[in-house]
Amino acid sequence: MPSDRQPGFKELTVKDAILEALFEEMARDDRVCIIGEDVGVAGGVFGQTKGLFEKFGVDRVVDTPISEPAIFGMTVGAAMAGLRPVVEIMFGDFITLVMDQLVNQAAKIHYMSAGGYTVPLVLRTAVGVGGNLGPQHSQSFHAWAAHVPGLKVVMPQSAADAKGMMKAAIRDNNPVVFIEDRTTYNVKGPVPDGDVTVPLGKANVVREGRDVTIVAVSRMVQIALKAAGILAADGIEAEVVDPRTIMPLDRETILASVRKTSRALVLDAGHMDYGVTGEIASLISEHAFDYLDAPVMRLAAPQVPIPCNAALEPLVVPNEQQIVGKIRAMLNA
Amino acid sequence: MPSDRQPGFKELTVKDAILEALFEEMARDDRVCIIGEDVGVAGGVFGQTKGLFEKFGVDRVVDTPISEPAIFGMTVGAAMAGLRPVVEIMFGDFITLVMDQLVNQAAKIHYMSAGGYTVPLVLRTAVGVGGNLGPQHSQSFHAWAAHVPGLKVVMPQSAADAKGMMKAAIRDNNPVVFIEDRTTYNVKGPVPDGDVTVPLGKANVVREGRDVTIVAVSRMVQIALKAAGILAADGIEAEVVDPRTIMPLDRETILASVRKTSRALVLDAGHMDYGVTGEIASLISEHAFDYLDAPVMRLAAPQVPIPCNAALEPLVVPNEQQIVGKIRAMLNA
Amino acid sequence: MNAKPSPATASSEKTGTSGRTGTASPLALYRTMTTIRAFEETVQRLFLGGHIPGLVHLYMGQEAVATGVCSVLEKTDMIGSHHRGHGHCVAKGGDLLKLFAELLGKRDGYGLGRGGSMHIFDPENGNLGTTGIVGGSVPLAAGAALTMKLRKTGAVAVSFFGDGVLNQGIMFEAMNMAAIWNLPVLFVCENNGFGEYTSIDDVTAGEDIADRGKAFAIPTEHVDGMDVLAMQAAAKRAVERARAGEGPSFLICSTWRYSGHHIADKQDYKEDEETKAWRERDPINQLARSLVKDKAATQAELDAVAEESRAKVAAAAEAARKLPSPTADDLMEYLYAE
Amino acid sequence: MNAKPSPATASSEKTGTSGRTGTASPLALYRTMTTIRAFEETVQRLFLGGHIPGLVHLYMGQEAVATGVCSVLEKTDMIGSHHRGHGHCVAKGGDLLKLFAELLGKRDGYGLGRGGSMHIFDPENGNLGTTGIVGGSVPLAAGAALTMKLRKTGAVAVSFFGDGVLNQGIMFEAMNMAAIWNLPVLFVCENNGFGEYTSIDDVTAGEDIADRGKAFAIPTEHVDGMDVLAMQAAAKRAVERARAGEGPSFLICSTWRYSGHHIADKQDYKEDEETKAWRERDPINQLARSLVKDKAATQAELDAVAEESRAKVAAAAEAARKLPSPTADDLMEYLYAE
Ligand SMILES: Cc1ncc(C[n+]2csc(CCOP(=O)(O)OP(=O)(O)O)c2C)c(N)n1
Ligand SMILES: Cc1ncc(C[n+]2csc(CCOP(=O)(O)OP(=O)(O)O)c2C)c(N)n1
Ligand SMILES: [Mg+2]
Ligand SMILES: [Mg+2]
Repeated sequence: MPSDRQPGFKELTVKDAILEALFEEMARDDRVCIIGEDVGVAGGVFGQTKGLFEKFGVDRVVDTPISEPAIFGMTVGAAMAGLRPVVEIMFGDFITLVMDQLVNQAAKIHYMSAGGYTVPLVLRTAVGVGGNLGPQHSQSFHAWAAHVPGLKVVMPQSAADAKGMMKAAIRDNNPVVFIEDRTTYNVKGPVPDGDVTVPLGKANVVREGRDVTIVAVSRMVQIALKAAGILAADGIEAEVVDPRTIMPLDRETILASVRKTSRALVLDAGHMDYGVTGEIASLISEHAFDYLDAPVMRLAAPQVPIPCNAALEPLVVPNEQQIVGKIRAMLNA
Repeated sequence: MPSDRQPGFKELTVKDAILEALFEEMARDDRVCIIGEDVGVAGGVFGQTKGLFEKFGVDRVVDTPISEPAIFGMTVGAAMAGLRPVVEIMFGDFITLVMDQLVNQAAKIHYMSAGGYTVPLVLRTAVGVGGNLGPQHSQSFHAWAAHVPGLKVVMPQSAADAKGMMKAAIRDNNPVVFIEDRTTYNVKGPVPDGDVTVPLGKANVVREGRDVTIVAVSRMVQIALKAAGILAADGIEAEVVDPRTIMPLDRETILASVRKTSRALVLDAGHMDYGVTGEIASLISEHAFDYLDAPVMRLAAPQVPIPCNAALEPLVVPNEQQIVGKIRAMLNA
Repeated sequence: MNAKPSPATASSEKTGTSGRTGTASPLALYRTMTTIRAFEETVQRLFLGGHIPGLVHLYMGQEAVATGVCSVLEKTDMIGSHHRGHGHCVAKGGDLLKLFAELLGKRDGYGLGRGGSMHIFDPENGNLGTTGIVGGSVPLAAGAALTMKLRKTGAVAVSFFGDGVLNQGIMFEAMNMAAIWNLPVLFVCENNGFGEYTSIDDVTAGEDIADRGKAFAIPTEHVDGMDVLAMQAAAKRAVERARAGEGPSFLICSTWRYSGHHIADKQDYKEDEETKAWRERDPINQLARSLVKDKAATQAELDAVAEESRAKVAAAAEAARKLPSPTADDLMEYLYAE
Repeated sequence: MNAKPSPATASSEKTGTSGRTGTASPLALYRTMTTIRAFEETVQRLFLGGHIPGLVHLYMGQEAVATGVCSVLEKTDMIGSHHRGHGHCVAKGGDLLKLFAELLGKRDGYGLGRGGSMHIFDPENGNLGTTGIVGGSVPLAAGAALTMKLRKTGAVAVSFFGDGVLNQGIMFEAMNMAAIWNLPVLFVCENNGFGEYTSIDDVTAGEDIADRGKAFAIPTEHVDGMDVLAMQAAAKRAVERARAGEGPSFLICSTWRYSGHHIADKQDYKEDEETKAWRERDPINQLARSLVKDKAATQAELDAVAEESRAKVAAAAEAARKLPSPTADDLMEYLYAE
């Protein structure tokens, strides 16, 4: 969100907002390069890098073989040597292939070298449940990345945040895992003109309310807002907090909200067990203990592979009815 | 723990207890094979497979190249075709190399094939902080594995559990991630004679107490018991619950304990953020909400790479003093 | 590398059936290929009609590869397929009704209708599955071969993969282990010249794909992937070697994906002329011409077989469409094995 | 594969210095090698005395590889090292005091004493680090070369790795990308015949390691890794090619780890005779003999150099031991970059 200045806005989809960030950052800093499978000539399998190759050429937009481990590993080395790569791993399911280089190298090289090297790279990847892409094209392991010291993990959901945080991620001197929920790609929103970054590590209260706090990650923000609309009709005012960055997590904004509302529901589109909701819920339960009027509740994808089936796929995405149900139960407790 | 029968016991180290399980299971079922780097002729880098090669030969104990992704992937295919492999990934840090095959194949093949295939394999790996092995030989990603639907994740800490659960893991028809804290390898304990399995998915109350529940994973159990000893001198009786299996988690045993004690501290040797403690703490906070006299607290490794330094390494392992401090704070709250 | 296959340089038209007998007769090969073709055409129609969810990649044009290789396999032999895998499923004996049911998301499909095109498993016929991970099934097939070797079952395993896999590390690792352990496995690369929208030549180093096999001293052959008889003969040699304990083989098959990367692909990056030239070498027509020329069959006989194939496929598709979808109760089924 | 290096078949003793001039003089090479040797002997003593924590793998016996290659590199060129990496650190210009400090866990070490033997980074000298992950630094070096190519810096990168890496998939992937993009990178395999306790021949398929380079059409040479002049000459050719934009090279260097896998290794699996035979071909003695024979130096001059090396090393170790350890305040430092 724009702060002090009052620029104009334009409507962009999340996908185009990120693309605009890439155009701008590549123009600003010629060390910024795009690396990945079919990101160049083809413009990305979602059109997410369209036009970059034509504008910046083969030395800035690099089409790779299908070699995820080394693609990513090489961007780590490239970053150590002075490049600022944005490396794309096409689907979040495939970051399983790069965890060694992500965890054992990228995340710790700054630490192990006592600041001698920095690893300024952005690993972008598309996640999300939708379109029946099935068990190997729908997973999101953002909880894994957030568990690893030394990484930053960014999960924007609005067009403005997507653009501003991609710009901030590219300028950040740390490895940033930038997780795009592809079900938000065509969601439109106002994006401020000009060179506006959104700082990493700052949550955003996207809706104010007094009765309950919904902490919602990425796409879940949009579903939380729908639920809040339903609840408002009953006079229940939900506050919706979007952490935007899950590592580092802006605990203070979350806790401040819960201390005000005394109730919290945590939402994530990843799997429930040992995922993001447990961390945030336990933080709230510990640090807002004396304020809580009801147990902190959670909704996330159930512990099951994502089926490739139109009848079953919706069952693994928390929906507004479930949210409303949980919150009603909380308020009646 | 032995149940109905009353066999004799013998003292074994955790390492030897697991080795005994391997000897027994390989003798019982000739589909059980050991696969990994230096597990054969060399007997394992920790001596953890010593003698198996000599006893069972080259068709049952397979030394591999250094090729973790395909080693593990091949054991998945081997298991689908009828083998029951125990595959070793030498250090837990290296399971980062096999996450694709673990998550995208092993964990979901039974589900995706609607029961057509089973993947009966045990992935064993050594984790743990100690001996200054440094940032790339001390990590444990058990939280990652537990986040993935379709896997079981076992973390024994006593010799009897280590043996009994390795036997159970080998007989299980699912992919089981068997995580051995190498700092427990030389810890001795009584192991029942004979063919005694310890069921997966059952927690164990290793110490009874009325004042506070300590849920401690793997090695942390041993540190929790020390802390409990210190507290007992002050008349504080801690109950120590060892989940033993973190997926599936025996929630009932944990919750029953907390409903009795009204206080809980959750301990894990993995990193704190988005790790195991968040999941267990949030479960307790939600499902024992009305029983809690204090916020559920957590102790785990801080969010930092494990340093290779004798002065610093101990700082990343929760110790009995920290446990005692947290519990005193809880009781005074 | 200069490895994008060219229709002009392939050797096939001269190929006759003589001197090369596989397990299945040429007419059986014709039947299988026309079944796969009819299957894929039907899938395409159903997909464009909105009946098939998810990502679908068609095997049209590559029929000779799966057909030729599977024609020399036993039921107990195992195959690993990939994302463009319907052809393998059919050729390895898959049930057409269950295949359509799976693609259509019906409960009677191979995976309760929860897997779809990229996750079809057929244990009864030794199919280790199609997969959504490029390169993902290579170690599965090699691992199955490890079981076959250690347990002395006498079976062999086949790993089918696209040219895109030639740069995935796990392929090299699996080839190395197959070679040192002398595993009964065939690595079958279906080189259709592209991985998604990228030409093999832009991303694949080396003078010859065969050098990747040579690095591990694996017997390696280039095979005309549009010539089912050549495929069958090459596979037969490799399978015999494997069964005789002589270890892995690597077959590099030049072929073409008629319908582009995925079913909705507009294929801007492929020259039409090129595809036209490949269609001249269509594996089904080619086999037909060769059989008629050799007087092994009349055109009328062949037409009858093709018609039977189409009819069988149509009936299966029709029946599958009427089957019920899974319900919420099916969501959690088979998460864990007993 | 039959690739365990043999001291008998290596070609070195005939090698003179004539016709092969590198950047560094033979005497400078002698100085570097004796420094590494003294360094490693000192590390061994300190480790056995309980002063060095963690896992330590010594470079003794392999000095010619790091020394020969680094002798033709500029300060701005970059190298990726591995778990047996002290030799590379020294040869690339690392500060002895900081190196000892790091190994001893002192705050003045390259990584605040928090990295230890397997995690030493020296950005000033272009050292991308030793690493605890077998194969882990291969893509780092190749990636640095990608930066050099894209940014036209004129620098080159070197990836040092052991024979154990020859079966890690990521090596193949990185070689492929280096080849298709013509990156200025040298892949330098230090073949000491073993990965931990396993012989290369038991786990590495193929007739010749060079075929792994050939698969990607990367110019590949076998080099006598006990002959520093041969190493220097081969590296010089490769670096010149890289700087001229002619892409990657692959050097396969036969060598021997005198002290086994790690510092406490009893080496039951290595025949004593074999190690003895290798010691006859010790790279330091060999260079000395060759220089004396060619009258390029007298034995007395060489002894003086070796003595200087030992003295420098001893002084650095001594000084490092007196340095302070990090404190709790240092634990969280440099977790994130600003
Ligand atoms: C590990 C992984 N990386 C990337 C993808 C995305 N992807 C799907 S198909 C494909 C191209 C595969 O090419 P090839 O192996 O030649 O098979 P073809 O489609 O030509 O039959 C890619 C890159 C994937 N599914 N898995
Ligand atoms: C990914 C990974 N797998 C396994 C290991 C354990 N390990 C450490 S050194 C080593 C052997 C390496 O052999 P080689 O590359 O030949 O180097 P050398 O020790 O002979 O110098 C192994 C397997 C590791 N550190 N990293
Ligand atoms: Mg292809
Ligand atoms: Mg070696």
